[in-house]
Amino acid sequence: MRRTLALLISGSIVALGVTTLMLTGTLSDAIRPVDYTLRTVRDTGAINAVTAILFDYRALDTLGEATVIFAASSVLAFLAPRSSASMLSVRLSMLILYGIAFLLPFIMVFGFGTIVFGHVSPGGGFTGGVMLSSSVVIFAVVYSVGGQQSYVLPILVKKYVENAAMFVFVSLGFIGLFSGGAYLANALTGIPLGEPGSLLSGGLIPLLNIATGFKVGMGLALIIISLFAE
Amino acid sequence: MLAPTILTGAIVLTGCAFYGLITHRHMIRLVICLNILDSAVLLVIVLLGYEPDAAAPIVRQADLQYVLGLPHALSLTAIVISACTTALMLGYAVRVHRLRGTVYVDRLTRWRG
Amino acid sequence: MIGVAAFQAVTPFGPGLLGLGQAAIVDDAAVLTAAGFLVFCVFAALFARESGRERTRGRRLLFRAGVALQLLAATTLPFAADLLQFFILWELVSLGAVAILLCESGRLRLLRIYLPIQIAAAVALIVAIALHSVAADGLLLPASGGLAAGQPFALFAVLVKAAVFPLHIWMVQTYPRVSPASTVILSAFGTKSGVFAAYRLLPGLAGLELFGALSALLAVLYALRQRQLRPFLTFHIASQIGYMIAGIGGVAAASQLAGVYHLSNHVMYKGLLLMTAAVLVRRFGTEDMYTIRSHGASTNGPLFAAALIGALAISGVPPFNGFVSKALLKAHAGSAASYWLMVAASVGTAMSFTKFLWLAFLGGHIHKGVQDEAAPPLLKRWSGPAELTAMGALATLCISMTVLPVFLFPELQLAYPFSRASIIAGLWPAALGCAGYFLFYPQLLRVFKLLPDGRPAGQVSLEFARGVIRTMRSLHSGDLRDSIAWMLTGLILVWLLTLVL
Amino acid sequence: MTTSQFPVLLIAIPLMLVPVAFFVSQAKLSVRGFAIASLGLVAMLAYAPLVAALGFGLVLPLEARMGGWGPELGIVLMLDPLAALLLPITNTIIVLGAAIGFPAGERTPIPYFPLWFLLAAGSNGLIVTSDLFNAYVFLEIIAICSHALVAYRGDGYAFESAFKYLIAGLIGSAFILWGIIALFAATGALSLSVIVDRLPGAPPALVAAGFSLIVAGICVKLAIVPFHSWKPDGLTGAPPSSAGAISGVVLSAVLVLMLRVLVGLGGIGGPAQTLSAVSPFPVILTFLGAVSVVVGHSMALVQGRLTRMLAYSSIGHFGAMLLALALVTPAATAAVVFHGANHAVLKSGLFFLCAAAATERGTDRITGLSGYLARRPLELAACAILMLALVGLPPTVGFASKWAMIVEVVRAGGIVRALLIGGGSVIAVVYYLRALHTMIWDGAPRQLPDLGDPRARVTRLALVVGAGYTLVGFVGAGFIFAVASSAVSVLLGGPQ
Repeated sequence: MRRTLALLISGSIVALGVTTLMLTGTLSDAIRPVDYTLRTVRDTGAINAVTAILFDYRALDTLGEATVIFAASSVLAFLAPRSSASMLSVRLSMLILYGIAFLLPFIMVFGFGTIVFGHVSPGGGFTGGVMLSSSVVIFAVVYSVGGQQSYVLPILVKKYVENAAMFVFVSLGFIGLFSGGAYLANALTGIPLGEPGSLLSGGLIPLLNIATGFKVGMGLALIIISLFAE
Repeated sequence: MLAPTILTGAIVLTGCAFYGLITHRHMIRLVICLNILDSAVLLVIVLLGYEPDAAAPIVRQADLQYVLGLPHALSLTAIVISACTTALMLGYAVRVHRLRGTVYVDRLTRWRG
Repeated sequence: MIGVAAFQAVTPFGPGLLGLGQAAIVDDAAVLTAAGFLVFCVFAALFARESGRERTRGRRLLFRAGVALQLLAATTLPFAADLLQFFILWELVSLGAVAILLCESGRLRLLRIYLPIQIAAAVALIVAIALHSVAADGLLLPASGGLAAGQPFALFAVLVKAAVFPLHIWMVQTYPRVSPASTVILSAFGTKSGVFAAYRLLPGLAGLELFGALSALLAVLYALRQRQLRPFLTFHIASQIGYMIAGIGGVAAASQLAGVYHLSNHVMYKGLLLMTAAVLVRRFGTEDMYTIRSHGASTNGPLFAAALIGALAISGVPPFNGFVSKALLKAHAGSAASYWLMVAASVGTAMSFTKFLWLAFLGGHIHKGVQDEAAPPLLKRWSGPAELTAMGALATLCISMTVLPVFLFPELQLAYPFSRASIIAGLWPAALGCAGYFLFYPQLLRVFKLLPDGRPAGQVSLEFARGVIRTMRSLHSGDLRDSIAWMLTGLILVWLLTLVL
Repeated sequence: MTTSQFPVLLIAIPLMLVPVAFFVSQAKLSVRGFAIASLGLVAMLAYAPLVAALGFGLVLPLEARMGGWGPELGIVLMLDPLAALLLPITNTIIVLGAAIGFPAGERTPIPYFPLWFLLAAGSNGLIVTSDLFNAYVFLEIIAICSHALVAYRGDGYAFESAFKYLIAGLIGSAFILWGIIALFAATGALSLSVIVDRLPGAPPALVAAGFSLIVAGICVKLAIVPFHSWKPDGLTGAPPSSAGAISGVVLSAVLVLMLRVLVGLGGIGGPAQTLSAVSPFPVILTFLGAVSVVVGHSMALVQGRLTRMLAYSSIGHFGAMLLALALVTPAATAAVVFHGANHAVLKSGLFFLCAAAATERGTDRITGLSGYLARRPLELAACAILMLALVGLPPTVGFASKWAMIVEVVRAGGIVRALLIGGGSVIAVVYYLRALHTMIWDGAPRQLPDLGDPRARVTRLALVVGAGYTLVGFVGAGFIFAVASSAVSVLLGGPQ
């Protein structure tokens, strides 16, 4: 009964969607969105168009999604009991333990690099942040949540970093408001955009990248560690 | 044509997610279905910016054909939001399981009418 | 057509009643109705004379006055051409009914139901008449086509007065609660005046046909559930009125005339059935079919014959008058839906009269789930000679009135109602109903429990609202998946409407 | 810094306050005092545009271009009269809700005040944004905060409510996201002002799909029948103060989004009439609204718990608003805005009262609250005034807005709609009177209120504010209606 009903309902939604698709034809008839790619360099100094959109044109969205991560991490940290559960019941072999210990710094460095070079190469605050958090998570998986919390980054430190990053992000927006006439403004503030393609380019974008990277990294780490602890 | 096929696939994926949302009673499965739903939207968003034989939008040469950047930025935002809400749902599900002793939504029904 | 002038003479006051001085409408329908009322009233009075002996002297006078008033008003009403005259005659019919009700023991309770309803109908009718007089600039009823304006009000008045199914509750509340002889009298005039008013004021109104057919079926379902004799027959009045309204709502003039013909037939066979019921009630002291059953009434041959003829006539079995008029109604049905609704109602009618005969006369078995009751002591008397005469005359009419279509529908030339196809079409629903009673009645009883009761309208609507809210509550199951399903259904709805509109 | 950048302060300041509150808590200072003071500051900021526009001649649609980019490239925030009317209301509700719901005595839940900050940021953002994707992001922020506020009491039922609420809310968000993407695919733009220009040349089927998905998603968020059944369940396990804030703030913010999408984009009416010559949305909204009025009010009639009764009654009220909205006349739309603003105040006020009562009695069952109001004249008066206003009886602002709605509906020819709205009010009289009767006369009055609890004082303040608005608003109804009318006329002019 329920299955038949479900089949009917989802089937009609699929039918409606496909009908819309067929009525629309190929999307080439539709109006194409603005092509940011060619004006990115001129407007922002960053050569990675995706990063430029995320941290300049639509930076408010990014602020919003960073807020979502923040909210989720603080709610989950509240939900999780403060227990130090081990992720795996069997101890891993020494080879893995040492191997991971060897790899972890590289993962972190790679993460930092992705954040810092986000405006000139593929990557950005989010990607790099996820890498950072993954290093924390790998540590927790291999060496138990408790060990991770006591040795690498205690929860409080993570929260400090996350809050500080959020503060920095919002404050960077205010720079634009006070000196450029618009919140989250970049080129308008008078900050030199630098030579496109070099590390010191893109005005405020690298700074926002770094703030976001820390925030995402710590936020996701908090979320995942909290879920482990559950 | 690539695009209509994948778009149809995304719509069918949505249908699958809806089917699962109505039939499954395990909370984790509901969460997975919502994830599938989000993935279908993400597929469409990414597809909107896709062009055959275009480069990734990192502008090193002015005369090259690049993929549109905006859908990528949107999908990145949507992915993050989807991940966060998934984590939240899982957290609530675990708490409900711990406090109410069941993982089935139809056993939860305390309030009728 | 037939002897219009003769009937003009017979009609007590003649067409120019009350000095309003408008030319009367004298057509087949009016003559048929007036003649039916007149003939029926003669025999009904004969029946009531013997049956109503227990009344005191003063009451008897009031009763006779009421019967006379109803007869005079009802026989004149069909000829009225002036709307004001029409309205006054309509009111006089009600007034006669009030006089009859005043002779009964529970008169206050009866009038509390009867009067407000009649007053509401009268107010609606006068509003309709006022609207028509403004639109048509005069009080004269057009010879054909009905009112020019104010149809909604007239419709309400007619549906209430004629006791069409959802508005029939007042009838069920009053008719079975008076003495048996009064039921026979009351059943003829009041509601039938309403039906005739529908013929005059709203012939061929859009949607009326389907509505009438539907109400015929629904009322039969209610009737099928009854075990008390007179409530059972009263619900059947509502059902038969549904047929008449369906005919009058038809576009063709022949269909409307067939509705009136069914009216006249109905007066005969329903009078006959109510008379047998009156005798049974008096003899056994109870209305309950299941109690009467334990005695078996078939020992009285004439009574059984009368009941059988009435039952066959109302079930539309050839060659009785009910068959002919029902065949005509079905032949002129405007849509397949109303045709099949009428057929279904015929099946239900046949089924319920099978039950009536089987239980009350043949002492048949009782289905499971029905309680048998201890029988009260019997009274000695069956029917007296005057009563038997009246019943015999009506039974004769039930057969002889089958020739009337020859005069009413000359173009049919007797072909239609008596063709083989139409006889089969009349027989199979009856046979189906008869068989259905023996096969499915217990299952049907369970279905009937779902129907709302025939209680006063306020209570019924309260029950309805409660049922709606109960349904809504059960839909809010608290299951998350159900709410998701509802959301998706809503999405489909919105999307579909956006695409379609 | 220019005046036009003002709207962003309403988003950025609450966001900025979140880390500041964290640092304050780490410095062992009183988070509670800090948080309430700063939320109050935000609320005062929210009053500023309305006051400035009325008293100091501020020209209202304030257009804040984020990063200096126009609607084609970036995100533009619009503070139009609609936002100026609703912002003070939502922000006041947030301050009062945060103060009332603060769990005294228990261990302070860590994210409690940050959630209110984020709720303020999210709802302000949703009210002022004119970019669809940005609206989606803010919608998600609101969703996460409100679910967490539903859950924060921390028992199994609270989490059950939160889980149901979250799943339903996310399905709504998914609908909205699909719709936004469909509109984006059709027009290549995300900003409402650009979309409205490009709609005529867009593929109609895709536009229709986008609109219907967005409308369906908004209906999920507004709990319109048949999208509604999560709402009573989602609010039952919640602390009533959170439920009040959610009813007041979230519903108002989503109503603004609905008006922006439907009226602003020409989905119903509007000079642009961009969708088509005959838009299908009046029919759809009429249908949904009629069903909502009937189901909402009649289900409220049979509820045994006060929160569920209020939740169902909200469904009925929004149904009435949809009925009026579907008439497409500017005056009716203005009446809807007026009623939406009133509904937020009145419903939150009753929820706050319910919160106080439920805290004292430990239950929100109406029978369990018998005699609660007997020796509390202030609460009694406020409760009676608020209920009168929700029913729509004079001398209250609820009467003014409902009357405006009915008059405009009748003027536009919708007699049946007016009867439905009026019939809903008649049912509402029955259930509110029953609840009021039980809370005044049934049962013996128990102990008197404990004035030592700061939350009780805040609740009284909230009730005084709500009842005061209800009475003063009745006198100034014409004034509020004028603001709503100008809001609608700006909206109909299309986003600039």
